[in-house]
Amino acid sequence: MATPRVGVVKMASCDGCQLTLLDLEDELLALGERFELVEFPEATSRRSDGPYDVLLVEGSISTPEQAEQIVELRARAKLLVTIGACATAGGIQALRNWGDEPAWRAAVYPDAELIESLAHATPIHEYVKVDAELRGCPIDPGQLLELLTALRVGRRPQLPDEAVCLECKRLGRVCVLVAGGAPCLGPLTQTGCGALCPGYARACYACFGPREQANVASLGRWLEAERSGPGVDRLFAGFTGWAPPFRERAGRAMSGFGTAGAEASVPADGSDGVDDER
Amino acid sequence: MVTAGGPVFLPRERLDALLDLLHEGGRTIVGPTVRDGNLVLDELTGVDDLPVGWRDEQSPGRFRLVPTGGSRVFDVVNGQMSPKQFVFPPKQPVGTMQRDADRAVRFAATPPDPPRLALLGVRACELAALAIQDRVLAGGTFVDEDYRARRESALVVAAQCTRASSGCFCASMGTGPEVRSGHDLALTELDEGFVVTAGSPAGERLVARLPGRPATPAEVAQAAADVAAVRAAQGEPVVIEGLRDRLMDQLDSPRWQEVADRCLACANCTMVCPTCFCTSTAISSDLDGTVNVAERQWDSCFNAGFAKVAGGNFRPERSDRYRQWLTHKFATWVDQFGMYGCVGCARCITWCPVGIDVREELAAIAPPTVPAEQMPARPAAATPGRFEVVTLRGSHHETPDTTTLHLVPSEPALLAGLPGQFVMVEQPGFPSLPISVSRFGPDELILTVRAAGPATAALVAEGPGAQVGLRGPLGRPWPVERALGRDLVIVAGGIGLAPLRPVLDAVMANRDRFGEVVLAYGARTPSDRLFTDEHAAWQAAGIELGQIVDRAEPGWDGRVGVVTHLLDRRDFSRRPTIGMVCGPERMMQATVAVLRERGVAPERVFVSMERHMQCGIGLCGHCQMGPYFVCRDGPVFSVGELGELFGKEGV
Amino acid sequence: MSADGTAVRLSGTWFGEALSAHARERLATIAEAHRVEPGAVLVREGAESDRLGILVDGLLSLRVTVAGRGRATLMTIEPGDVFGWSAVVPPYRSTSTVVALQPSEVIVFDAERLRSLLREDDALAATVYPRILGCVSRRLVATRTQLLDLYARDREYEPW
Amino acid sequence: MTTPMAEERDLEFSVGQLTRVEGEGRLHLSVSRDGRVAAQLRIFEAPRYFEQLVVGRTPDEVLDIVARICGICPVAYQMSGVHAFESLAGVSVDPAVRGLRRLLYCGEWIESHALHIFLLHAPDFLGYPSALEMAADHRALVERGLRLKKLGNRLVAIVGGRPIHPVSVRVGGFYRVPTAAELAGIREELRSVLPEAVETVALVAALETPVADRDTRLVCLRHPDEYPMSDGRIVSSDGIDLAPGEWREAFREVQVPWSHALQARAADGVPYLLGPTARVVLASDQLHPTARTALEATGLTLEELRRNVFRSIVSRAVELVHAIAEAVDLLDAYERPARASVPWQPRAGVAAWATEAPRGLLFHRYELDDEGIVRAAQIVPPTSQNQAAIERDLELFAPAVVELPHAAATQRLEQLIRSYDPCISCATHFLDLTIERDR
Repeated sequence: MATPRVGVVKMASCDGCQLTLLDLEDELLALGERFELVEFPEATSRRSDGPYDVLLVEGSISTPEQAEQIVELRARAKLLVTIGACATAGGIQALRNWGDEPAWRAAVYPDAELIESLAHATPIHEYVKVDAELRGCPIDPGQLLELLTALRVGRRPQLPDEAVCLECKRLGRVCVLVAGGAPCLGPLTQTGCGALCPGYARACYACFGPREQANVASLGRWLEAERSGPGVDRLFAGFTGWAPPFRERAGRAMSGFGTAGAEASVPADGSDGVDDER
Repeated sequence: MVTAGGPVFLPRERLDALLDLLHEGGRTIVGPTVRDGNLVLDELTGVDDLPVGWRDEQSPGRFRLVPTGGSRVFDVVNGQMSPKQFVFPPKQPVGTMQRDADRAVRFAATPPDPPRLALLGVRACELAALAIQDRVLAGGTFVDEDYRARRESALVVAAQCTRASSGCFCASMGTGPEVRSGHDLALTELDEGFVVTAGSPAGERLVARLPGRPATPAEVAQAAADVAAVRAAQGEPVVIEGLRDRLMDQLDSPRWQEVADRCLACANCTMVCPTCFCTSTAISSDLDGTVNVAERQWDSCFNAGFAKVAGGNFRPERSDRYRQWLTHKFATWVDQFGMYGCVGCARCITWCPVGIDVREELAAIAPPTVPAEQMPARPAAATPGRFEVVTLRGSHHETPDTTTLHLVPSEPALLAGLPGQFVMVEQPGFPSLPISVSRFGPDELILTVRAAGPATAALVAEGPGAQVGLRGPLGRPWPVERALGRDLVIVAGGIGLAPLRPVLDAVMANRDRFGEVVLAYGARTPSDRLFTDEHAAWQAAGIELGQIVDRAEPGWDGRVGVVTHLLDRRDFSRRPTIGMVCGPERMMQATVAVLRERGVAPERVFVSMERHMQCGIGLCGHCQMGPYFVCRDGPVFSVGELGELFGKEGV
Repeated sequence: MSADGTAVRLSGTWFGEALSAHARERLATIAEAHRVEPGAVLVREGAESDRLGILVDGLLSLRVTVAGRGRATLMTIEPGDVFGWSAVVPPYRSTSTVVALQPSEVIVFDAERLRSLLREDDALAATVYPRILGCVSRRLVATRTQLLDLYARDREYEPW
Repeated sequence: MTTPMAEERDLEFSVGQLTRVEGEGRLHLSVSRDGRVAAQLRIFEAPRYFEQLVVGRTPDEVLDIVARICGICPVAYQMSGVHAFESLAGVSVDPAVRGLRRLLYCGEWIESHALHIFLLHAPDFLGYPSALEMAADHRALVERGLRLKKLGNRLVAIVGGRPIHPVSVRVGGFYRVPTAAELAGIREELRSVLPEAVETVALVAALETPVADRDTRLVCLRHPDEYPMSDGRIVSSDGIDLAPGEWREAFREVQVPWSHALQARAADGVPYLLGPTARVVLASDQLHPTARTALEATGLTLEELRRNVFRSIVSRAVELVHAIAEAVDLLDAYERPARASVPWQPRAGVAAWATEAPRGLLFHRYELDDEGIVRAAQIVPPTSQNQAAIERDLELFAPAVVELPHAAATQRLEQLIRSYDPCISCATHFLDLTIERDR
């Protein structure tokens, strides 16, 4: 059986999804014997710029450098698999994409020499072809293991695209929306987390992103009729808010957050630090 | 003490005595209890676990528990969970499959090991639901052994309803409010205690040992009145008369789209439904692909993957899926099992996140008209249901993207299959998949797979001697016997020739017993044609072979066009003719139309339908098409049987 | 072959069956029956359509030539079917080349004479045109089906 | 990019992307003729603008968002945040809830420290490019690391829902608190691995360790009767003593042109060191007896830990023991709180707090309006505070190694940098605020 050459790289992200690989404590050594981890800066000093049989990509594209990098990486990878909400949907930082607001643009552009940053943080598939994706913020260890197993066996991984609700009910949890009035996005959200949040008596906030047939309009109407308090739009302005089914409502919420008024919190004397130093 | 059989009055403070009796013999008592502010069904250790002083407040999409201040135990009509949770668990280990170092494969089915249950507080509608599950899961040719074992060992203590929730419509469905059958004991709660009646010999033995006294006529009358009042408390009745036909006449109603605009396809209605029985079996394999661990879990017709086959999804739209669900509950269920699939418990109404009310949808889609007679449940095709080990003898490419596998079974029964049947094949590392048998050899099964993917590739790579698991032969075969003494026109498209080759084998073996035999074969290109090395022999045996391809290739001087061109100038009306058609659904539709026009009645034309088959024995629900499970009632159907389902979108 | 003989052959075909005696006679007056060998070219793509034909027996192929790809058979014609229908549809130019694949028997009508015959005899036109249209639409439907590429479907698993 | 030293520079030394650290950074050294070294830790991790992302959000939303700053120490971000908001709202949580939060923090310390000691740092001392390669010769060692790491993850998962970006923390308490039964299993497992953790201290103390001697200022929290974690005052080895919300009284952030991360300085501009060594040295009296005994058994003095940065792996191991031992004590004492959370009222004002992330002091400051909506935020992670100290130590240490072959020099310099367990992902996300200030 093949010993695939695996690469793990990151774009803009928190490192949590690649850490999930190291969190497969029971399988890690076995994986090390069956896969060749040729590129994984967080875990090894060995480096390789390819070719890769499979390349796991974490994070969203948010700098010009990354935009070029991902195209080169794609060319050197037989299979490219995006892991996590940042790579598959843009992640929390994609909320800055409603950056036509003056304050956001000002925040990003004034000194391009110091910060290289694109106006938008976007998922990998907006730049290159993606062969498979693992959803989640962070990804689920079980799904990662299934992906690696399928890779090695040479079949397509079994990654269900059903709603969170099924697993929630299978586990015998009582619906936090119907019985608790919590604004749960489970019905619209792709499963994989094991219905985690309802299990902790709170509403699902869609960190695995929209499932196929996500009827945002219908649930949105219902929640708006059912509940008062913070608006419904903001529910969608989360870790997968840039995903097309959620994008419109997330955008409405972002315009309401009034970030234009954001105060600088760094003390005034911080700016002359450069001269202090040298 | 207590006169046998008669109703007994059990004082409220002695309810513990009943639980003690139920606990005897190490039974687990399962009943309603309040946990973290929610009503759940779970193990009860004592009376204190019961939802004393609570009642429910339900409306579409909303459920709340409210304190009553009283001491009543059974005021909560019903919650999210039904006994299904315990007699048909959401997740159930199926077994393991393993390939050893010596390349032998072994199966280990997980033996049923049911807890001995006492179900306490079961409502009339839930008793009816158990009866339906008995019919579906344990009343057919194939039985869910785990379910049967759990049911047989379970004691059922019913609680008569003295309240109705806003959604209840058991009276309409004829399942309540009165508890009639299926129980060992039935309790009716009065202010001071319970009127207890027995519904079975086991129940009578328990009643005899209860620390109660014979119930007074007044108490019995009061109990009956309280339950009867529930009937009146239920809302607008759902008109059941003729519902099946009314629904099936409305497959094109615009309301399906309208409800789909509200429906989330989140599957909650099917998860909370006490009768929904659809499941999927997922395998997890080890890193080396040598061990499969299979687990069966609840699935739903609202999921995208549910009706998906390699080529696409038969029910891509929410409207398709809602129609599938509603018509199954209230129409095709009747065809399959002779009963409705709904008991009026209102769970799908209360627990729908957006409050879709099935009663309203029924009234809007299929308004009451005339009564209709019930169709009988159709008999299941009889085929084996257990995995057997077979060994790969060899394989070869029929065409660039089609592979033929020669498998030698250890179990001779596997060779006794009939033309048109299929087998479920499983090997370590891969989920099992259905493959049609292209020949039943004297000592081997021959399978032909189109566009062989990783599973076949892996098997072929294993090489001769590789073992795989195989269930079957499954499904209803081609009616070869009906073609004896008649003319036979066989129409195959692409890979569709594979399941038809056994028919040709039968014809070759008894050529003189058939009349004219015509084989019309359409393929994508000349080099995509299957079994070309046998064509000459077929022709020599007097089988008229017409071939036509979509795209010619250099050197091809045969026909180019569509398979119907081989038929639409012919006349089959002169002698009784049987048609057998297999290919893509669109091709079969065109062919059936031409055959009808050329004199072969739909009742005499048979087609092999493709749907998402998973269990292969009519228990998992994936391959449902109208009143049929394609794997069990088909895959071969007469066009007459299918009626308007044939070629209908989204069924 | 005599006009009567031709009329008889004609009535034996799908095209000719159930034609009124009148129509058969009128058509017979301009019909010529031919036998052709495999490879014989009966109509040439792009050329002026000088004849409409009916295949009585054998097999014909409709071919087009694609620069760089050579000749491709789009469809084959069964006995009873029409070829060269562009002879009655302006601008009277052939849309494909018709080549015999087997020894075939055909009946052909001179385009000029057929058109004038149909112009002056409405009754004849009313029975002939629907038959020609029938053949054309049957060919159109088949072409669509071929475009659907139905047999390219069904995979065991999607590939990566 | 220009620096004032450009003219006198005669040797350039660059290390490409740093490995076995979280996030993306490079090292650049300029060595002048007279041997002086200018070090630049170049953090090019893409900015993610978290201070902007939390504006307009409610405190509970903020707790979910800031966890995403770092996949390695999400609990730390939730803890600094939740304590900040509760201090402003005047919420006092159930003591059992406070214990659960410490338990959650212990879980993260165990996971993060085990990850760094066994999988990221040990390969430096034993000479392997990665733990996977190291496992070929030291399988038992790596397996022990994975075993300990896994327990840390499980502890966070039971209390918080999942190891990375847990979901249970909310202002006022938790969304749900575990039952005693749910915690019973992990308690015994932690108890049983405690000896392994103790052995680890001796093991890492015995590793062949480079000699580096320098003075440094240490900063961490200090609490009268518990080891610094989520409560106490901010103290330094030289007399700083502040409430956890008053970080800005003594420290400030400055921008350096070569880094996407701000650096922090004490008011006097002198670099300072955070993390396990700072805590062990400044709060050794609060160490769990088991941990203190393990440290004393090594014969290493607190002064040795403070002066030789390469010894940080020992401090980390000592804290690994402490976290496991304290977790066991907390679990023994656990009684499920009656209420998972207490209600609270939003209040306008400044919510500020600092807690001890595995890598050191993590400061959060939020400005809230009348509805309790965040209007501005400042988040100062440990790594950005350590940056200056890292660069200073590189400048002291580099002259001894820059003459070595490039590979060897790189390895030594990376080993030094890893001694700070830098979390670069955390360090980067607030440039936008600086820019705003610059304009």
